[in-house]
Amino acid sequence: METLIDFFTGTLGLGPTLALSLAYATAIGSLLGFITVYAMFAIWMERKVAAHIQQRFGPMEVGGWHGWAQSPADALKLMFKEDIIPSGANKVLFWIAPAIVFCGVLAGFIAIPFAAGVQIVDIDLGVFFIIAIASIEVIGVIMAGWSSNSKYSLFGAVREAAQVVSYELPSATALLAPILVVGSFKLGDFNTYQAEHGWIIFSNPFMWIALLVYFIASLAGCKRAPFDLPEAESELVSGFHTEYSGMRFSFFGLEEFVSMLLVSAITCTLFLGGYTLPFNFLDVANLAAPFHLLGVAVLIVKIFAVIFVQMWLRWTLPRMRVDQVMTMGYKYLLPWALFAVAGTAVWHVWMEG
Amino acid sequence: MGLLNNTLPDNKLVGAVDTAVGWGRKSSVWPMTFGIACCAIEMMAVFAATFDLDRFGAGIPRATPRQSDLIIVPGTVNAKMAVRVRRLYDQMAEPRYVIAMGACVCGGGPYVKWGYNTVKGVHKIIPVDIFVPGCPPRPEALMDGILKLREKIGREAVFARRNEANTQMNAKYDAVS
Amino acid sequence: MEALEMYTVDDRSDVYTEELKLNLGPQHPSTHGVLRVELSMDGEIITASRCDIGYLHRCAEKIGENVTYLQYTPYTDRMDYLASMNNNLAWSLTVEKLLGVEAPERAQWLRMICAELNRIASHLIAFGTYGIDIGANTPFFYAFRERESIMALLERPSGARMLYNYIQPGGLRRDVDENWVTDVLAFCDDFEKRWAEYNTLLSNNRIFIGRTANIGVIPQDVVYACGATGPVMRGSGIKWDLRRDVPYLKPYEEVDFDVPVGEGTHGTLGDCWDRYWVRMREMMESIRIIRQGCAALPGGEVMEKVMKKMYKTPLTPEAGEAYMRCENPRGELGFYVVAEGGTSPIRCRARAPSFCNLSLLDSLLPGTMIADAVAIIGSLDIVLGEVDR
Amino acid sequence: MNEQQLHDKLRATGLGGIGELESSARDPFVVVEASVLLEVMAFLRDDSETAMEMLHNVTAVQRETGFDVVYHLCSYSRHHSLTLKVIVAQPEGEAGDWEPAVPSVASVYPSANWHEREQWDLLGVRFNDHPDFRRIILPEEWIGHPLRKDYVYPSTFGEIPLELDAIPLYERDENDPPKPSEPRPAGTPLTQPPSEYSTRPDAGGRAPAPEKKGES
Repeated sequence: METLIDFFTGTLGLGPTLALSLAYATAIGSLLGFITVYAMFAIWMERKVAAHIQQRFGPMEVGGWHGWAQSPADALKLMFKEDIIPSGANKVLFWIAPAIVFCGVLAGFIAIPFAAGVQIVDIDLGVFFIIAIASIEVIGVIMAGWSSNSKYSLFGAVREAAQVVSYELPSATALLAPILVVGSFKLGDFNTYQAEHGWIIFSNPFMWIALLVYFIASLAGCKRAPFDLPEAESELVSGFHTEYSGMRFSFFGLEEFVSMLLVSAITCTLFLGGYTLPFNFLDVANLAAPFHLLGVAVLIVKIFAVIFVQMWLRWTLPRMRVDQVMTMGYKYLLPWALFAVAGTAVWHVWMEG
Repeated sequence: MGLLNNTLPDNKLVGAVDTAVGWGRKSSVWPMTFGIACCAIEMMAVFAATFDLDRFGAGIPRATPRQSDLIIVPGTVNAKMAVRVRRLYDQMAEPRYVIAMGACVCGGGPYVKWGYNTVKGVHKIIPVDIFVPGCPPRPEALMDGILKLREKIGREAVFARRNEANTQMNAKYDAVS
Repeated sequence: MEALEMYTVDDRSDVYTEELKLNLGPQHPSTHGVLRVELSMDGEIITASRCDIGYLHRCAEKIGENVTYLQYTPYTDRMDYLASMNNNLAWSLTVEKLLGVEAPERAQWLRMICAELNRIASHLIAFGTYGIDIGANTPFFYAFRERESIMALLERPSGARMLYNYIQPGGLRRDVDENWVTDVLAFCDDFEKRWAEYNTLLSNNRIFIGRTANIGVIPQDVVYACGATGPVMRGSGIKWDLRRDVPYLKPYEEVDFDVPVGEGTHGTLGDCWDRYWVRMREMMESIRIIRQGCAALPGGEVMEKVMKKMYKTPLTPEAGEAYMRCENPRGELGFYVVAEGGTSPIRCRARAPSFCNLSLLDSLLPGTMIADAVAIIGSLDIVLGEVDR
Repeated sequence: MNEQQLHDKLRATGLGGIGELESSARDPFVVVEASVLLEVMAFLRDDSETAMEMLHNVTAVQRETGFDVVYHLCSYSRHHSLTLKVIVAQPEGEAGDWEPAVPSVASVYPSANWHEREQWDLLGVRFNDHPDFRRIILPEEWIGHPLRKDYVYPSTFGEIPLELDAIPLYERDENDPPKPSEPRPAGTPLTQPPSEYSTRPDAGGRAPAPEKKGES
């Protein structure tokens, strides 16, 4: 960020305010671009992964090589599809809900460190900022479900509210474990810590529990199977976005993949070494100027590994029932998360003190 | 799209946009999860491993009519169901396409004579783009129907005013398919 | 039934709530066709349900009164379109009973093999779509992969992929080719491995068991009272199979097979998991029957000369009536045919197993959640073509 | 037990109105008076020797003289089955839309519930004291009972055209709605010669083959 601001003030000689705005605009613009490209790729990847798990090929024809142009074609089609607002719907809420859903998730990315210095803002309470801002998505989903004036949508929205709010607890608690180790909420600090001391996941055995709890809770947070109750296709048709069509629907589709990216980025940053390489055999963060961007590539590879596991689970496991989801969150995940945090604390006091 | 449909002059730029949009539309025809009778099983076979409709980008069956582009009517439509089929079609967003799958849906099939409550062809209820005959059609036949539909979509003029030749060609194509 | 009582509605609450009417179907991903269920919901919990069928009524009984006996065979295909061989078999046996004829021995054995192959194909669909109902999409694709091989096998003698019209009164339409039996046996070997794969993927999955065990429990007296048959009946622990108890084909007396019944492995006897597991084990029993059938397949004609001569004119049984029950994948299919001497019957009633099994649904749903409703409908494994006919 | 023994057992109960065991048809059956139907059913279900747990099927058959209502009972513990029949004769002078009535057995066998509703729906046989007596398969607004021999095929159902040559809904001119066409000729013969099957009902025979146009 500072590099960008320096570039605008120093090289181009602009005023500080203008430089700051331009720098943010550039950063957010490139983030949006990255997310769009990522989402296209992730949707294509999801279809390919699903297909190969199901002994099919998936998209093969559109665009030539293994259907690479499938997602752009889908996007183009959705863009030019009729946008229906049901007659009984609350038009304002119906119209604004996809934007809120998308913005909530998108805002989380400003605190994610993609590589050394490639971070829009390194907020002091970065971890909790992301958890908090990503929860705005729930409001959008409830708005979407309620304003559609469809019973299936309403069911989906209520399920989403119950589920996501419940799973905030174990996921936030599980994240306390790495925070205890690092002693900071700043996401940038996690990377520097892990570059020095190795990945947090290897710091103590309780961290594996924390990772597992966070991974499961984050699946629920992204509405991924086996927790895809809000859209449960075989029960609620399409859940909260039953009545959405065209471009607005595509926002919900994108949101799912973008929130997958977000939680995977958190998983990678907090547990799996961020943009550092295993055992830090190449110190990515301290390479010469353009090469430190290699960290972005390292992080993205890790993120996709996590996303692949998410997809793998989705196409293998059946869906849970709503009461089972609640039971799992409160009766199993939350105690285990607390156990992991306590264990981590005891471990570190014992080992270091 | 209603306002812009077929209003712009037929020039190169509009033609290029038309081609691009047509490509997008034809490459991602999402069918609706909608099974009525025997043909639905063959339709499921088309989505399944051996035939894999997803290769053509048409493999995301959407459960809700709002998000689907294509309604495959697989199986006999009777008087009680016809009302629902019509409503489903009305709920779909433009552009929407209909494939009539199977003999019953194309024109009554085996139930044409003694069927007191069967609709003799779903084209009596909703406009049909492609007829796929057979009882039930083999999956290859349905795939062929979908490929034909792709061709048809690709030739559609989205923005440009259809000139005479275009209209005639489409009419001819409609008559054949 | 204890399991269901955990969802009782607390009506002492002073919060004003209203019942929500939810319309499940006719276009819904998990109603297995065009079933419509009107649900009254209290939150996620169903308080009342009302089945509405008839969206696939295709006048089969009226047609039966107007076409000849042979012409009706294709219409029986379209009743339970997942198990058309079994339907053909039931119809042919009924007409044979009216005519007083019997199919030659080779035809009987081939009928048995084809019917069992089709039973596997039908149970595969039940398995695959049940996976989708529960939220696992992949089993469906695995099931269809094996189903394609069965279809390829049955297509060879019959010429059709799904609605075979192969078994006809008096025998079979034509004989199988010489490599057919070898290929059937090869399929059996392959299928046994796949079956183990299915269990790893779905049957023994913790989530799947959690979703299906203790859900939709059908006690034995309700089974009898509501006329449920087939895997629904056996899932409740009633060891009854027409193939074993009232063998309608001679080969069934000679082959050795078990009748799997529900044992309440993961909960109450007669829950969704038991019904599912009965179906899964029935597939393996069918494989056993097919193996023995292929080993013992006698030579000879598949239709006798007398019968071929009879087909020169439309079949005209004497006045009389016959009721014939057959064990279909979904239960006991009964054809009741009343002839008055013409070329077509005056009444041609099909007692469809799905129809009777479905009549249980309204009593099963209240007290369960909407996700359980989907699981229960799936475990009854109805085919709407047969429910409405 | 075979049918003869079952019949003897029924006779021994002392209930009136139980006819002879008819074995003229392929399957023997017992004709029972409608008045004692429920008692006979309850006896067959509850007696430990007959033990008919399941009512397998309920059928109504229209004959020229009236209606037969047929009940197929079977025992799963004893491996036997029995066919009961209630014959409702059509009174003299009754029109074609006469509705026969028999008592409902849904109180004895709940499985009869849907079967009886279906018989009402398709054949117009009334079952008295049925718990939920309405159409089951056809829509509530449907007119007539289609399995009757004199059933007239409808040309439309509400807006839905049911004829082969009907004008599609979306091609209709809203200002000039088509007149409802005449119902099809009444009565389908009991037996149909197979040669006629392939002909279309409304074209009066097989449509002439289209003339071949010139050379290819």
